[in-house]
Amino acid sequence: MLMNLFCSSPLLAAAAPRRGFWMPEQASTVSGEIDSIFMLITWISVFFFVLIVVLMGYFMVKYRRVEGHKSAASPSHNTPLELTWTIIPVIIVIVIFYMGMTGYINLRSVPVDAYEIDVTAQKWGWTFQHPSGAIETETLTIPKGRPVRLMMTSQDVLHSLFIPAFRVKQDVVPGRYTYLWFEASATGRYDLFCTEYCGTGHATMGAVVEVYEEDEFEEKLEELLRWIEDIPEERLFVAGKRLYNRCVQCHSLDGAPGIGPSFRETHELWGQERRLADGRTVTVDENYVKESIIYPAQDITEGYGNLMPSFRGQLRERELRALVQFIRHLDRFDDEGNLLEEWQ
Amino acid sequence: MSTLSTHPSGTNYLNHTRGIMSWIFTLDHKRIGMMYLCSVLLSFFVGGMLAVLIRLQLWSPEASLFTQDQYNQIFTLHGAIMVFLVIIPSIPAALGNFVLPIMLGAKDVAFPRLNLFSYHLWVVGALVFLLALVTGGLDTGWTFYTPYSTDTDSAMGGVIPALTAAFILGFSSIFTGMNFIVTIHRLRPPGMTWFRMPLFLWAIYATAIIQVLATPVLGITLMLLAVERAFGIGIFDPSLGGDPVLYQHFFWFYSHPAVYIMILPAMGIISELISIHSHKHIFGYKFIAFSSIAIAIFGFLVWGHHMFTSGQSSLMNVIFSFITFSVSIPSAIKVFNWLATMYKGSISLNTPMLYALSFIFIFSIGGLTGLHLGTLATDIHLHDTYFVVAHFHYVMMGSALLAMIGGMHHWWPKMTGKMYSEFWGRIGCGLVFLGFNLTFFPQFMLGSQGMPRRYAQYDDYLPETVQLFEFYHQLSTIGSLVMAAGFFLTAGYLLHSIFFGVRAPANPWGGRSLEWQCASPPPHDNFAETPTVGDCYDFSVLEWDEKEQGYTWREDVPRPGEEGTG
Amino acid sequence: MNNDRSKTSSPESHDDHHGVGHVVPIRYLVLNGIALLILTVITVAAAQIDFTQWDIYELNVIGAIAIATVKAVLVCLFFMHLFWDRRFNSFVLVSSIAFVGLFMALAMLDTSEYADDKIRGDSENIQRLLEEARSASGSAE
Amino acid sequence: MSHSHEQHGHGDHPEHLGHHWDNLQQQFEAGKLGMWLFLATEVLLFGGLFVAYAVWRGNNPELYAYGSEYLDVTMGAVNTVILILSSLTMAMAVTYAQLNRQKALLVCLILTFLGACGFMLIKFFEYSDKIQEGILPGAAFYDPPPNLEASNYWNPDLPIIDRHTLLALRIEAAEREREGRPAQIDRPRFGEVSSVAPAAVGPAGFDPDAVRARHVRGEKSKVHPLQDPNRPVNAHMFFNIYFMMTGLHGIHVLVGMIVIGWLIYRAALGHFGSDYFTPVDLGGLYWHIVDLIWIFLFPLFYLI
Ligand code: HEA
Ligand code: HEA
Ligand code: HEC
Ligand code: CUA
Ligand SMILES: [Cu+2]
Repeated sequence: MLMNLFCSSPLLAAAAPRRGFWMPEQASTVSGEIDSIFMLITWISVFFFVLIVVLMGYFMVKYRRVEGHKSAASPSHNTPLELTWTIIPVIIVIVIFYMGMTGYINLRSVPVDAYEIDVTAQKWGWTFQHPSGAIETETLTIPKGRPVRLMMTSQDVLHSLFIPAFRVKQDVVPGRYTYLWFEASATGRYDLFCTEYCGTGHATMGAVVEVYEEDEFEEKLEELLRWIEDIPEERLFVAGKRLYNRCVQCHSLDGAPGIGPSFRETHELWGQERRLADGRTVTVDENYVKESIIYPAQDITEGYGNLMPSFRGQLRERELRALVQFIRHLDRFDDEGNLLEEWQ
Repeated sequence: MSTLSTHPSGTNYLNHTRGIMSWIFTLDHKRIGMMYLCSVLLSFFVGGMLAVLIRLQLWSPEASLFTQDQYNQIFTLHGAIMVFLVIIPSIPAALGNFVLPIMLGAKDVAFPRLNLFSYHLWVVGALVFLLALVTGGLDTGWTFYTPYSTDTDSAMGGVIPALTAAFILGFSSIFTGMNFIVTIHRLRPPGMTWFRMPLFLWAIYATAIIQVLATPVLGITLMLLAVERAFGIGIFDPSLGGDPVLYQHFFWFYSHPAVYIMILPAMGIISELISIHSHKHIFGYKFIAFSSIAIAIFGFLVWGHHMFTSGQSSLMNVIFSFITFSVSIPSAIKVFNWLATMYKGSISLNTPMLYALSFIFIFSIGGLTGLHLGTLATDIHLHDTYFVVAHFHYVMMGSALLAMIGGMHHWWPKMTGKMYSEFWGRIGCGLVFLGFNLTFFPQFMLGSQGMPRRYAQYDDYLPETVQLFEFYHQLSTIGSLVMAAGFFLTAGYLLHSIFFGVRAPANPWGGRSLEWQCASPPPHDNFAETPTVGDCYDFSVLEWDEKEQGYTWREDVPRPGEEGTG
Repeated sequence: MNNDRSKTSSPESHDDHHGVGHVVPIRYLVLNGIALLILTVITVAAAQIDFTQWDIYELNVIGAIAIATVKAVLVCLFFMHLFWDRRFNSFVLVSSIAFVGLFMALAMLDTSEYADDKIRGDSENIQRLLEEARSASGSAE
Repeated sequence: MSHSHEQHGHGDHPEHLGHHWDNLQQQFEAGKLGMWLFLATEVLLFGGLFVAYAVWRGNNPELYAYGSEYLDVTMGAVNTVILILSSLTMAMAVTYAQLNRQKALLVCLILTFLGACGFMLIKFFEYSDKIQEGILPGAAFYDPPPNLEASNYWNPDLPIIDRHTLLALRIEAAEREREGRPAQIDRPRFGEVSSVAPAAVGPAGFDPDAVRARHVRGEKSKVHPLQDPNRPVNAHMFFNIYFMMTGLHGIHVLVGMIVIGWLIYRAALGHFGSDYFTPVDLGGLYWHIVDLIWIFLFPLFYLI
């Protein structure tokens, strides 16, 4: 019965077949070890708790005050006894500490060949960027059986990336990089939470981790890059909006200059002359925008530095076109980047 | 020596002067203590009602009662009120103020004017807190983490008033602590040596050390934060080159020791309650006394355990995890000593004793789950989930606050001169105990299953997750209603006793510390004559007096003064 | 009753009791003041020495702090009477400093450990501010 | 209060003795202990700022080497002397109070007060200088001085060194080098672009060694920080801490002036004497801690 209670609850078995009573399903290589540390501490706690409560209950009943009964004389201190219950906990906590530390060192030691994903947190959403350039926001697609390392930073306030099934968590801090690694050990879909309070949307700042077998994963990744093929040519600007994720740090949509000129400005100059830093002028058109993305250093816009990374090789032809269409038809979006009603 | 056992014939501190002004500007530590008690209970009521709103919101996953912004304000206010207005002043400033000088055998605390000033600061702090509500609300969480709190686009407008309020409340707490340290050092009457002090005083003393040494750091932290938010200077704000993790060091350097400000006096109360209501000498006096000091000191070394996932370096994580465990040892010592005190005692299951037993039960759970959190590998999973919420409610609400309620029952006859209904007292305690565990135990599972804290809703996730969370949240909500019922009942019979209660004897429980030697309620100057001090845990000299309905000195035993000690 | 209190609570024995507390002769105070002024001169002078030429950059810092500490000790002992006071008062002061030291040591250790994770260079916000300053001052080019 | 006197029946209760004390010695010592505890809280209050100082200094020593050049050592040194002297007069005041020398007590207190005024006056000049030059903490640091012509540092011929200017300088320097001419900027180094994501790049072209060397040679940087290609990243951080610490210290001096003013008032009324001088003593302790903190602030900001 007790065992049942602590390992898996029959009550909840139907709801969540793979969950334990305490811990969610084990889906990463470290979860087993962490769960066993957790259970060890829990059992130690149960032992002491039961010991204390049983003694307390027993004394409560046995030495209950009855008429005429006086408290029996018993020593008011006993140093050996007191030292005993000092030293035993000391030993126990040292063991616990040690196990916790080794488990933690595992959690922080990234295997060298880890698959790297860049993570950017923003109020209130995540952007995951794969090495191939594929970007996702609602899901995090990863392979099973391959170590994955997340390099994370935040655009605004603190966030924290938490995947209960993997037993990993790390705050995402603006102005610096933090990392996290794990190796999924079971395919499936798992929750990803934001666990550092970040304001209004904190409770909904989640995503789903999707773990696939290696070959399936490659396919998914392809798909992530290919999604754009499925969008009809005349609505490519919508796809461009999605790709804009990668430009958002430097280009705004509301006209405010950032590291680079706002796309709103570029849009408004469409078909007109643009002054460059070296004094030349150039007409803002499809070609110019494309060139700007692939060879940013060629035409430095006046008032800005040569800071834009080249996206050559990272964007395919159709994606490029989508971005161009997006900038060209920016009047179909509002300043926050939402599609206006009539274009939905 | 007539005052030792008979009813007061003349005035007491309650009626010796009259009029509201005689209270607001009183210098009498007992009146100040009572004013603190009322204020703290009022704040507790407000904070508790906010807690009930939290629970109602979380009844269903889509949580339709409040918007996310409203919910964020509610839990922030709940946490901030409970921490800064309730639990930190509760035992030291309210009960401590009342009993400390009497227990010590002094006429007052060392600096009565400063004491009153502390209380006035508390009131001002509370009012400024209200200002935060009208200036746009407060939604940062009680931890005020940067850059959220310093970014005027993120956090609501009430941050600076709230920081000011916490700053003022901090100084209120500092002055109380200073006052107590000086009182204990300089106002012990002849015979009251350090090791004759009741353990409650040791606990208050250890608490005062923390109050004096840790709270100023909170002061400067809040000041920096306010300047940061008002002028954008960039010590903590990364958008100006600052370091948000440094802020967390600053915050927890105060706030971890602060949790021991909450629990140490509670432990002191429990030492008194267990011993007095078991009518047995406390076991291991010195171990308990020194463990209080040890907790106070070690408590300063572990703040980083709140930052295991914050981006703190791995090296520091390991160091802090290691030291964290050192605080659990003195706590363990105390728990075992309390048990040993009960052994072969003669235990009266009075309401205060029931609270003390609840304390041991609940504190064991709360403290032991602290081990899960102090362990690095598991805290990574548990941090910022409901497991932490459950942990700290077990230690703050279930331990510190229940100890305070227990202590309040224990000294209620002394404070008000009236006995409350023992029957309803036990029922109330039972309801609170059951409701409490029903509220917070499910939150452990909720947390270890991954439910993050500070979530206004939880419907956005995988269906089976949501279903599981919902189940536990509902248990928790039901529990909180039971607990609320228990507290309302308690408030009811206590109020009733003030007006209709039986007159209390000087010593209803059979305590030997000095406060039981003066009348109930005590006279203005506490003692007509300087009391004589003996072993305050030697109960063999007292006996039940039927006429008195309280304990009196045994006829056949000489008093310490008479036998020539002292 | 008062006797044993006042015995334990009177300060050290060389108290020649004008009322309560210890009277510090003006002579001592003036000497102390002069010592402090001399040390101030030394600090300023020491800061001019170029320790960097021998590749020991931090000596300036250490030296300055050491001298400041000596000055602080002088102020505490004589101006603030700690030399004659109860030891407990000194203990209070020393422990407050010790706790600051503790806080400082652990915070510095941590921040230096993770310093490498920080993103280098001016933050975006500061870049924006500079940009604004540039266009406001009109001094560009 | 009179009420309580009757109650505990101490007929011989001295005038300044609170009703809950046995004797003056006990009360005096309690006051003193209370004050020392308060001073401990002051130490921790400032301690927080010292920690901020140490953390930034430990990781970015160049900020301090750079920033301190904009402070005026003479003013700082004069202020140190003033505070030490006023501490001396304060300590003397305590002795005179204990010796019942009313006149000397009053003179010493007034001298102390004047010292405090002098300190604040010099602080006022220092601060207004900084405001004039636009050398301010936080975001305000990145505003050019309010009055460009009046500024001692501003060089109208130089651009503000922002990212773009720095870039231009870099290109120019590279070209010069190629043409065999010496580079004009001192070994500029640039913020590294992380491999992970396009990082913010800023004027990181700061060479601590060069600045140290210049500092030691006694050369002041004559350029406004905004125009200085050697300005370290986050140069404002030095001024954040400078203003926070000296500002908080200044507030303490102001409070000290109120306290001393009150002591002067009471001393003038002849309230203090050998049996009652606690306020002078405690006020003195407070004043000394203010001095003590300045003793550290002076070298930490102005000298190193
Ligand atoms: C009264 C308040 C109080 C008390 C007493 C404690 C006591 C302890 N706390 Fe708790 N804690 C809080 C209030 C408190 N805490 C709060 C408010 C938070 C969250 C703040 C926030 O984020 O908002 C928190 C969070 C918190 C964390 C951070 C969790 C996280 O955010 O990730 C950690 C981690 O180490 C921790 C650990 C401990 C430990 C080890 C103890 C120990 O002192 C416990 C010692 C007690 C025992 C161990 C039990 C008794 C002993 C026995 C029964 C004998 C057997 C013992 C052994 C074998 C060792 N606490
Ligand atoms: C002492 C501190 C304390 C106390 C007592 C409580 C009490 C309660 N708390 Fe609170 N809580 C905190 C401190 C406390 N809490 C803190 C610090 C946080 C973190 C905030 C943050 O994240 O920033 C928190 C957060 C918190 C959360 C998490 C919110 C979130 O993360 O989204 C929840 C959720 O269930 C909760 C619930 C409760 C409940 C149901 C009670 C109940 O126990 C309340 C019961 C009380 C009553 C119902 C009032 C009845 C009173 C009277 C009738 C008058 C009393 C008179 C007499 C007895 C005489 N609390
Ligand atoms: C690291 C910052 C950065 C990122 C990321 C970035 N850019 Fe840029 N971009 C710049 C800068 C700086 C300029 C101006 C200098 C130049 O023209 O190269 C610029 C200029 C441009 C221009 C010319 C605009 C004009 O009005 O002259 C276009 C078009 C452009 N970027 C498109 C993109 C697209 C599309 C992406 C994302 C796929 C992107 N940029 C990502 C920094 C960035
Ligand atoms: Cu993002 Cu919480
Ligand atoms: Cu803690």
